[in-house]
Amino acid sequence: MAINWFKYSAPSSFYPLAGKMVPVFMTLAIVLTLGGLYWGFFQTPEVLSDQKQYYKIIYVHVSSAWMAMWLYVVMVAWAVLGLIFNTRVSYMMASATAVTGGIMTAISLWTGAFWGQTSWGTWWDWDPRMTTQLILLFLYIGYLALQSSIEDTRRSDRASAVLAMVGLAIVPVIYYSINCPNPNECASLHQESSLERVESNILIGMLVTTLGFWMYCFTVILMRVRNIILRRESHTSWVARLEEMQ
Amino acid sequence: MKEFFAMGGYGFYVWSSMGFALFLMLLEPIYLHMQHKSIVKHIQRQIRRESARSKENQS
Amino acid sequence: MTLSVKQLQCSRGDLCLFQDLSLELQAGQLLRLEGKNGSGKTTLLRTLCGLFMADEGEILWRGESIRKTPEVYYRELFYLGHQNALKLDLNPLENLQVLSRLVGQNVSEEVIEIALAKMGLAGYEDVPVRKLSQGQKRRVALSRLLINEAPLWVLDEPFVALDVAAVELLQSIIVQHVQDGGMVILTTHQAVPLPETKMQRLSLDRYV
Amino acid sequence: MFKSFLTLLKRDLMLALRRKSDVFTVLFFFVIVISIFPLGVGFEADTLRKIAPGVVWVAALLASTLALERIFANDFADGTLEQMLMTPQPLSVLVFAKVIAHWLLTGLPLVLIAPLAGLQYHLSLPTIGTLMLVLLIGTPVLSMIGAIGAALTLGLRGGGVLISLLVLPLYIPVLVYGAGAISASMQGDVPLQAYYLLLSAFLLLALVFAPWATAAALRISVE
Repeated sequence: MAINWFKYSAPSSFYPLAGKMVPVFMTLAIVLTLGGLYWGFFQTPEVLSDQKQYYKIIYVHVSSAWMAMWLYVVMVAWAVLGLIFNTRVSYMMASATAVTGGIMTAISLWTGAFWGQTSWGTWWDWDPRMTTQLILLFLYIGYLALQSSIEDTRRSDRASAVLAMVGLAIVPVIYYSINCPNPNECASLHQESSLERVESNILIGMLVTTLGFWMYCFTVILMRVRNIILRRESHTSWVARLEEMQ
Repeated sequence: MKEFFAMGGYGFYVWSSMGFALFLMLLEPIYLHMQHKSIVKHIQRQIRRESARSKENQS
Repeated sequence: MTLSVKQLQCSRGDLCLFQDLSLELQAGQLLRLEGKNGSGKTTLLRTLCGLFMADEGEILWRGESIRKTPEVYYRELFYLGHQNALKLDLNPLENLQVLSRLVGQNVSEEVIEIALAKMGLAGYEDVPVRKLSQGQKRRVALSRLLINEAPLWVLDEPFVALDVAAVELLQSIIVQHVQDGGMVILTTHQAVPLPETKMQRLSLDRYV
Repeated sequence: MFKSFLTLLKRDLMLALRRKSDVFTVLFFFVIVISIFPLGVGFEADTLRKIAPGVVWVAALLASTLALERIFANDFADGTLEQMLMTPQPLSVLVFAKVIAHWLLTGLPLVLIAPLAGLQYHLSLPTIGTLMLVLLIGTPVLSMIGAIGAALTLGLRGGGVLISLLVLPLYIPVLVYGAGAISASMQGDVPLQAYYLLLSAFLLLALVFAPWATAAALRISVE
């Protein structure tokens, strides 16, 4: 049973499919996110003494940070698919992903600042990972700015795809250059990531919340891509025949 | 309940950071839903305009 | 030496300009493209030059797709669009030298001067193009027709903004090129005095 | 292939010489930006020395983005760019020629004027040497990557600002190690080899990939 992916590459068949998937992902998003947060807030034993209550910020901070980075890769993947197969839906998915990616980066920076204020006492202290998030936000903004400044959808899709690819190629170099600005005594690149030293219950809370964020991103991206499809295909006959339009 | 919100004195930080994030994540689907509705209305009007114009051409 | 186009389909944004358009052009033939404004004539010409990417279809030159071996195709193609492709700060001589060398032809100054003279620009060889009139600029651009050795010419509205003398001159150049076994694809409202056997017409209104 | 590379390079340099003002605007912008900082930050030698690497590099970044729009804009406007897309030579070779010409006209002058900035900021002679060498390796990378932005934003209104928005984040590695090398050379005994190697690695990567990406972007924009 070879799944015919190309059947869904046409906007007319992708639109109803996305419509059916949105409620599914939305319920999953609500269940997982609230479940993760509930687990993190109530089920974790008071391992840390009372005054360390602020660690609960990391659930949202870490989940949104991971999503911010993952969505950039997903965006470039859709862009590359679009360039190779020249399917319009892939380009639409790329631009839909970009907006949510930008929002996730903004959330991660916002919660990161609060996290910084509570644990290090400063709202912003140029921590390598946070700085990379900031630059990732600039890349998202650059992508969206380029896309909105080109009227011709065909050119804006493909031009922003090229920009996204160039961005992805340079992001690791940026991360490396921020992580060890002085190559002579470059600190161990791999700072202890937030996973190792975290107590297992908190870890579970974090992973479940991240899964919830994944579902949330699918929901929002699919909703946005449906809007994009409608706007771009408003003159086509299959849109006129949609039952919503009667 | 009160100490739940106090969050060991860090209530302000925890809730404003989480609050804003979850609020934003709530806002986005609602905004998209409204956007969807307005696009549908726009297309319906467009269909009516075109069908009206095609009737004129025939008559 | 043939140019064949198979099931070509092009669209601008979401509007499909033409679909499954096929044509075959042999040596010594001229193809006139007709169609009302906005019917995609320029898009078709640019697609034939590889500047625009078609949604579907193939363009073969000497049996090879122009996507696979562009260097062979571009050595034998000459495209003249609405723009003159001239740098205003350079004089005609420098402009023509640069453009011919870019395509890999080594053209001596005398050949260029003869071509410019034939186009009625004798004496203007070292005047910066910025100082020339619109008609003269167009003549400098058209003088490239006399210099280049490409067998296939793609001309987009070549007769626009030309005075009567220039129109006749251009007509004779095109006719001469076709009779020498060259191939020309052009869009124009002007008549081109060629026998029907050497002429093909294609109206884009039929391919929407 | 090499002949058309030289033809285009010679043509661009000839064009620039006929219109000298364009060359100097970028240079003066660089000098002005550098000279303004002391007025804002104060004139003590040690503060100036401390901020010199960052100021010089940020000024170089801004000057380069300022000049990027002109690489393809004129050719796009008068139709020569289309002719370049239809040559037997690979487009990336022609793009490479144009970027080198752009660098010679905007990047190299920055390197030559850098000692002036060094003196303004009380830098010692060896540090000025490092400054020039690092700028020499770094500015071509700025032109190479910037050309991608210029090709993507071809013919867009408000293209100039958009280019810097797209391209400045991509300059960060060059900025970090460029400025880092200069401040390291000020501490005297610190080995600078690692900085030069990294910057040269960026240069090689840019030389290989940037023209190809710019060519792809041009084909999309000229369509």
